Amino acid sequence: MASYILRRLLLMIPTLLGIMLLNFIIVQAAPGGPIDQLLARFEGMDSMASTRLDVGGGEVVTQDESRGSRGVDPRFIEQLEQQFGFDRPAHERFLGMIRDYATFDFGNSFFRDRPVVSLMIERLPVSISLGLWTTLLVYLISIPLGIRKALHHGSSFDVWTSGLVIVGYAIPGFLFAILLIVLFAGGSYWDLFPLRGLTSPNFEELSTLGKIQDYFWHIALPVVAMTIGSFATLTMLTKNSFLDEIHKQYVLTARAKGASDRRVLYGHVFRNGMLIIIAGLPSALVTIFFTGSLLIEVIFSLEGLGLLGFEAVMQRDYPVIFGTLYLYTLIGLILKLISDLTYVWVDPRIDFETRES
Amino acid sequence: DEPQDVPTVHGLALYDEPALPPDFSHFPYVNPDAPKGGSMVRAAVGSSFDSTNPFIIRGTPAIGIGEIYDTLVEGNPDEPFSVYGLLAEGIRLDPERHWIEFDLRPEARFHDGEPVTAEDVVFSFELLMEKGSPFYGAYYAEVANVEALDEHIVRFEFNNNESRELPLIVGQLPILPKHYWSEHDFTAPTLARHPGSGPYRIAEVEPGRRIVYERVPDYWGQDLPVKRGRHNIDQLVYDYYRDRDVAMEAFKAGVMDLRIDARAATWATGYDFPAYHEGYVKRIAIPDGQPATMQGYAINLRKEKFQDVRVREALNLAFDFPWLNANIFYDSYKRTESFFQNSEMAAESLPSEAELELLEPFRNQLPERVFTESLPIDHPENLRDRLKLAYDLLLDAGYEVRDDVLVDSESGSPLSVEVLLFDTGMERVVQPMLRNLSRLGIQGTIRIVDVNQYLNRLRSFDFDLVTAQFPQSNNPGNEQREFWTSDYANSPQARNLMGLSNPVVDTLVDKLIRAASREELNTRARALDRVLRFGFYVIPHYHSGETRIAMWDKFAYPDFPEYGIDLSSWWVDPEREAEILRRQGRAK
Amino acid sequence: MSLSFTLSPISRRRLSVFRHNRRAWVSLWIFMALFCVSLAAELIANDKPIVMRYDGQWYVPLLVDYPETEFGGFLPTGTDYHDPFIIEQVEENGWALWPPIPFSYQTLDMQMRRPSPAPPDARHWLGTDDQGRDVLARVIYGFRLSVFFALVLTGGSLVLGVVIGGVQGYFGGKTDLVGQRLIEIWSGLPVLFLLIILASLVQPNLWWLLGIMLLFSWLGLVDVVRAEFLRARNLEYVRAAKALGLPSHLIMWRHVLPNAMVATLTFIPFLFTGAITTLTALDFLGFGLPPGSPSLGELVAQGKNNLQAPWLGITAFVSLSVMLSLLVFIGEGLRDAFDPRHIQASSSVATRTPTHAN
Amino acid sequence: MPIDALFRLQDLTVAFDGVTVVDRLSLEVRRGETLALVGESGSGKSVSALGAMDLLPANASVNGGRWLEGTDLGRLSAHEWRGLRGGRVGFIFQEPMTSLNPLHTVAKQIGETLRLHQGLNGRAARERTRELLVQVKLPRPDELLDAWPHQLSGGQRQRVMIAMAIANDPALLIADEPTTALDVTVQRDILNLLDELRAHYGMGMLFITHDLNLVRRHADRVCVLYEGREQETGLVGEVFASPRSAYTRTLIDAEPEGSPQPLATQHPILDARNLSVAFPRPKRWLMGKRPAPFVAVHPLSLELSRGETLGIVGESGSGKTTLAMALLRLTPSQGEIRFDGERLDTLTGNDLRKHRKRFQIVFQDPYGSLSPRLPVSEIVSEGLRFHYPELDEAEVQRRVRETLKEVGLPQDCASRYPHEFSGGQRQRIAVARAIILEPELVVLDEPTSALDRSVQKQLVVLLRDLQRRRGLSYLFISHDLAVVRAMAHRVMVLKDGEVVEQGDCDHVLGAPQSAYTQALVEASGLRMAVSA
Ligand SMILES: Nc1ncnc2c1ncn2[C@@H]1O[C@H](COP(=O)(O)OP(=O)(O)OP(=O)(O)O)[C@@H](O)[C@H]1O
Ligand SMILES: Nc1ncnc2c1ncn2[C@@H]1O[C@H](COP(=O)(O)OP(=O)(O)OP(=O)(O)O)[C@@H](O)[C@H]1O
Ligand SMILES: [Mg+2]
Ligand SMILES: [Mg+2]
Repeated sequence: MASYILRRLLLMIPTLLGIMLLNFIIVQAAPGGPIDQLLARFEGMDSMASTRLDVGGGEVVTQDESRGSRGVDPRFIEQLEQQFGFDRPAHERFLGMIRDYATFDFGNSFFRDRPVVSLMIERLPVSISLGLWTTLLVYLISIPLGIRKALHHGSSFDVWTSGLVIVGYAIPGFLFAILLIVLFAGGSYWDLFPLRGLTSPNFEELSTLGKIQDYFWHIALPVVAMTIGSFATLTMLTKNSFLDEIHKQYVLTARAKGASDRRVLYGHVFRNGMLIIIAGLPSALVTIFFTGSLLIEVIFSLEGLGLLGFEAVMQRDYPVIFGTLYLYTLIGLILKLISDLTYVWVDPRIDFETRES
Repeated sequence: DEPQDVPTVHGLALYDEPALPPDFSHFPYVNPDAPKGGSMVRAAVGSSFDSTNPFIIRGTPAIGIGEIYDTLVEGNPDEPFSVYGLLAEGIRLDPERHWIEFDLRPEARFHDGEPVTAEDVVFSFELLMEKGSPFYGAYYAEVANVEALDEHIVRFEFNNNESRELPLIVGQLPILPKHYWSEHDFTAPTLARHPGSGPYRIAEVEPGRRIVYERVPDYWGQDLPVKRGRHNIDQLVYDYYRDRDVAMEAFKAGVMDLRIDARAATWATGYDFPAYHEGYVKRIAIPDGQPATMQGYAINLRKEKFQDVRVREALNLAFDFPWLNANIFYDSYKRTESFFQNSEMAAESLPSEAELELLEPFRNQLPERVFTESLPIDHPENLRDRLKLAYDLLLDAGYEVRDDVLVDSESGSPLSVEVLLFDTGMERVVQPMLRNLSRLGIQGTIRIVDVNQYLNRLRSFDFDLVTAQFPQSNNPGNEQREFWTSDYANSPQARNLMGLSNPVVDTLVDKLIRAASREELNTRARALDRVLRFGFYVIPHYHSGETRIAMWDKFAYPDFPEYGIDLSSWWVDPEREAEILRRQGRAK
Repeated sequence: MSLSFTLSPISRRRLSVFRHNRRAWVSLWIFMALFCVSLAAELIANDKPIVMRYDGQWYVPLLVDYPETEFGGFLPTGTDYHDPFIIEQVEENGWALWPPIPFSYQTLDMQMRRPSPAPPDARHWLGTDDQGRDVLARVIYGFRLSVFFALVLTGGSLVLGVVIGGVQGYFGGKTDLVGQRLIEIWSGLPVLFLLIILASLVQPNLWWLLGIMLLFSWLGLVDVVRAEFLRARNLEYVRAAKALGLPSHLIMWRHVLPNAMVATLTFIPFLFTGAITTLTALDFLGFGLPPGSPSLGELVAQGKNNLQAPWLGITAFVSLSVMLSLLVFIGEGLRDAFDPRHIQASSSVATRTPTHAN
Repeated sequence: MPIDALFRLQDLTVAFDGVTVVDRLSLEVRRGETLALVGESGSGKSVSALGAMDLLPANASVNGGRWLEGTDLGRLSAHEWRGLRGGRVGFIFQEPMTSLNPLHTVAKQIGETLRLHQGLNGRAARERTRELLVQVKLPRPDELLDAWPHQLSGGQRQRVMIAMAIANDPALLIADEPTTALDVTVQRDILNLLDELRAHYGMGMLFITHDLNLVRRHADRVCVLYEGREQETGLVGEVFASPRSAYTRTLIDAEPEGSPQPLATQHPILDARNLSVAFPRPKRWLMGKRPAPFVAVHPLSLELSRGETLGIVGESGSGKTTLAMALLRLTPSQGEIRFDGERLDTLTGNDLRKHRKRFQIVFQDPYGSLSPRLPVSEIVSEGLRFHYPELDEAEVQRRVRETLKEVGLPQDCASRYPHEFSGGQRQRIAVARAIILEPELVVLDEPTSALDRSVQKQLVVLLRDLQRRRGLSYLFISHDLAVVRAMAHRVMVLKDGEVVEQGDCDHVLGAPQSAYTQALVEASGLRMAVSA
């Protein structure tokens, strides 16, 4: 196993390199670099995330106050190119980037002129808050629910809970988020929750308890909006894998031992049925933490990693694109390794090394 | 002329004389005794901000940051374009308009107590030209030199005297403190609370979320005539929302005080909530004093198929504004007809004598209709009639329908129109037109691409129709060249998207820019308007003609100035504010 | 009758289990019915009459494009039967048989009396969207399009995901090690950029989107399938199959897959709706179907942009959840049918006599 | 009811989906007594036992009275059931191979019962578990405490089951074929242990078995079941002396008999040289030194001729199954294997696969080796369809039917799934799957362990018949020396992965040389006619 782990760790290097290289090529090939983006800004056509997402206005465009010629001096463009390093050939840039990334130096954002790392750190609280609570909530609810449903397969409980989670899944998350806001934070019905942000403006002045309260008060709606659609898959997965296991002989043994239903389910069946749940975990985590919350972030005006990444893509902020990509990929790879190791931990019969002839 | 020969004045107007006398005590529309206090919370919707330096290309600046800077002069929104001294006590403008001098007020102070001097003005100008956003470079391109004559006198010299505007817009230069910026990096975005000399200063910055400005309690200029009765509200708060609908909810919840509503649908149906019915929220629509922006589809004349004016007119006819307005815009828009809509510059009925004088020399280069037909162009309202007209025009232009497709009778190639968009929201404006085009046998398609690609295609002139805007002010100037003239027809960044290249237009634009009085300006603009309208270079859209404001009813305001809305003249009514707070259960 | 001849007893048993799951059975029928209805969308929602009699002659506008000149108009192009003039002509000179919903997904109602989006009424049963098009017609066409898209995408990702995940899990060793790394690299590809590039080259249409999505949608399935196969390959019955001399692909197909199918089977309905939501998201980002296409995604986006018109969002949501519920219930029925231990409420299934050993 | 009735069933009726499999069975077990439940394979023994303890799947309907120590089991709450099962009542399941939780270590599985009913935790539980393992004669108890079930041999798993069942000194032990996977010596030890518990704690035992020798030796009374109906019940001596029902008589008379056909020629079909199998032991720490692997089979050589049967006997855990797997290339091994003169150990992939139809195996764990989602007809016909694609559907079906009939399975079972059978029936399905391919060599790993004598006899006859007709060779692994004697030409005795003794069947079993073999033969109570 140790040699397997070592091999996996070593293989991460070419994998990362491959991903970076492919992305580098594709991103360069996409029309519109950061300089075009800057120029677009001067044209008043900001391609920020929100412009893309917040469509449907489009009746009249707000008046542009500036008068006078808008042509951009070509010298200025040259200067920008130099500043962004586009005067060097692509392969040189790529190698330079990889060299820097090897030492976790991610450079500065083109547009914000701040280190990518600090941008990311700034966004962490939001992403972690959303990701952590969502994951917790989803797993804490879905798994027991799925188990219960497996036990009562075909009962009316099973049917209505299925209905519930399915409906939850079918609700488009952002629409639900808006609905929550209209219902619980707007001026038309109940004004119970804040509309945006992670904390109140006066957060610093609150007592510790007050801070905790304030925090949960703020994330309640976003977390609900994010979780609502996530129950279905996990619940059904749990249910079905339990249904598969529940009739196996060892369950009978466990019952003959006098174990309670709970014990049978959580002590015996759970571990057997858990494999596929674990298998899905890394990708679930990566999406929830890094991308899954994009629309929720937009709607609750939260600045998280999802928005950061999306805006970077829209603005072609290369340092941010590649910096976040590098980190996400690295984390993804490590999570994957960990989850593979958990397979073995969960089911000792699993063995990655032997080959089937 | 030497400076000593030129009289020192208290204000300037673009044409003629400023309306207010030297001893005016305040702008006529303001309430000089407006009480101070209260707060106004507004929402910034869309992007976030990460900088408090709005002058550079890096970073996204916070909204409203201009409030912390004073300029040399301040415009009076009650007049088309007149400015009166703010930092400047007196102004001397060379009658030939080769230079301008400003006498600074000695009492002017930055927020940190340092005086504002001529050095600061020179410094600001040079800083912005050198390190600021390229906008400044372009805006002040004709300024040849800036010089501090002494501590309180600054002099701008110009390359030429062509533009009447230049001396006035020089006065709009924001003045930055030299002592501060010479020690700070100007090129990198920061979130520092830079000092300015203006009526407000930054009180609180939460990047991306909120910025709060507070009224400077001992603002040096608060009793100046241009500032009397203005900047009454203690706190200006901008909350950032990413989503428009959420911002609307915030408004309903009373987290936000005032919003300017740009959407017909929300204006018509969105104010159906308790606070509104109970009268705590009210809506006002203020008629615009400015000319409406000409928004429309620019037709790419560089394409052979659009060179025939009959084809362009036929396309124009296919745009069914009455249906759009009734079914999509809640009848809240007006059709834009003129390029100077909503102003005296818009042409009407038959050309006047003066206009004819301008147009006559080009009689044979212009369509007969310019002289004989009265404006607005008499297109039928009924769609069927419009289509009939369009169809006839197309037949006339040498097209015919074969197998449901409109083709060139000679070459047999079909006529197709692609509308290029980058904003899906516009789709609903385009679809009905495409439908009508298809009835004429014209293949209409929409192509929605992302901004980058959109710009790329504009730059390479690879489009049929795009949405274009030609914003007009009461003082058309140099920008008209970029809009209409042949010099810009093939320059990739310019606003002459149509590629309009017509010597008559060129001449008229030139004359328009050189107009010496408002009267002259109006005539020349009308003549230009006529030529442009009968050329059918754009398919004009619509405009709203008013500014729609919804607010929690705690603000009091004086009359509305004629040419704009001056929110800084508003004040908060403490009683009503208290009542609203009570209703919201937020009473302190 | 012929059914019972061709079906083996075991399939009969499965069928009967499936049939006994009322929910699944009914869901299957409803789903089929909906799909069939949407297949005949042109007959149900169209802006052309099905048949028409004008001036003593028969016309079938549904099938043939008649120029307006036939009916007294002046345009030699396809007739717009909603044009008031044409309506008048037809009323005077004959009659027309309209589909129940006289609008197609693209039709802009030119005779609308209320601004769009308009709430449901007798003319537009589900109201109109913010472009003045009939929501019901769009849903019917959108359902067809979405179901088609989802079917192909789901089928494609299933095959790819199961094959690739299965091969990696079953063979393990180097196959797994290298395959997984390749997949990691593959999944690191920037889909958004690919879409942007695509959009810059061609006008994205259904097939392009399908292609691009197919390149990536199977990735989600690989992990679970692989995990299941990794486990199952060590089980005794797999060894028994090996001892029988079955080739790997048969072992995987007949022995491992059916027992490792839980995840796959569970995911199918979600993959299916996921495909539809993907389409939504793409529309939302502006890289979706060409403008004007009837897509449920666009309806969702409209719902969000027109909160004052809740019927848009509700319609989209109801269509999506009905579709998903039906699929999940069908999926459950299938699962039960293939579960050898499924216990049936009623005992009328197979009639067996006690075993006699002799 | 009589005071000394520890456990009583009154008119127990069990039906699956309306099909009655146990019909009005009444019996009682007294304190300190062993009641043997015997009967043909598939007669409903296991179902009755499970039904009594409410352990049947939901599609089974159980009716009738059930009493334990005077309590009506029909009225127990879920909670009371829990206290009862595993505590007052120990249960040994018939199929030890599949009955353990595959993901829990031995210590955890046994420890759990201890914790549930005695509240033992941590060290104490581990100590007690170890003790139990020693009691049931599990070798290397310290190492096996932390082993997972898949690392244990069949007999070892069975002993873990037994340890689990007796861990809490139950009042009633339901032992469903508790020693099928055990060699006779261990079997004797275990049963003695159970007798001891019986004597010591007054434990009652419901002993389900097909081995009448064991009944004779360990049971007080016997109840005979046939087709779900009770045939007769009585004291062992009486029933055996004067069986009342015809069925009981056939049962008693049935004893595997006869001997294999003498070999005509010596044509080697399987030939292994220096074959050995080792299982790596896990490292304790990530970076630690790897402990020496566990050698399950020490290098040995083996030869088998066409038409010959080689019996492999030996202690449980001695490496018999491992050896068989290695010979058929189902587990990695060292050494040379030749099949019909061709090197098998170097073949891979397709080449190996093509050979496979020529040698087949019946796994020791029939339940585990049957795909749970395939109906029996599929399972049995699968190899046929693949290896003989030229056969048409009707022919395949015909052969399946025929083979099923040959192994004594009912006609209507073809569309049923494996879990719907009794242990013995599943075993026969596995046999059917192997022989339907008409292979040249069959490895039979305990093929008769779950079969009653009558079916056993029938199977032995079938196998011998096949051998005679087709010149089949068998590698026959069994604990049951009587069956071995009836089947094998030669016998090989394994102990701890090494060959202790091998030679002619009659010779080895008749005049064992090594002490180990002697003990084996003696324990089996085999009345060996050292005739030849
Ligand atoms: N889940 C089930 N569904 C349907 N029939 C079943 C099920 N379990 C067992 N049977 C049938 O019930 C009958 C009795 O089975 P049982 O397991 O009690 O036999 P047994 O006497 O224990 O036989 P063996 O000695 O072979 O273990 C058998 O014919 C079997 O096919
Ligand atoms: N995968 C494995 N890992 C480690 N040890 C194993 C493994 N499989 C078997 N063993 C060990 O190898 C030894 C031989 O096992 P095997 O199954 O061959 O015994 P057997 O002779 O068939 O016994 P039985 O008669 O009980 O079935 C046992 O001690 C067992 O614990
Ligand atoms: Mg049994
Ligand atoms: Mg064994």
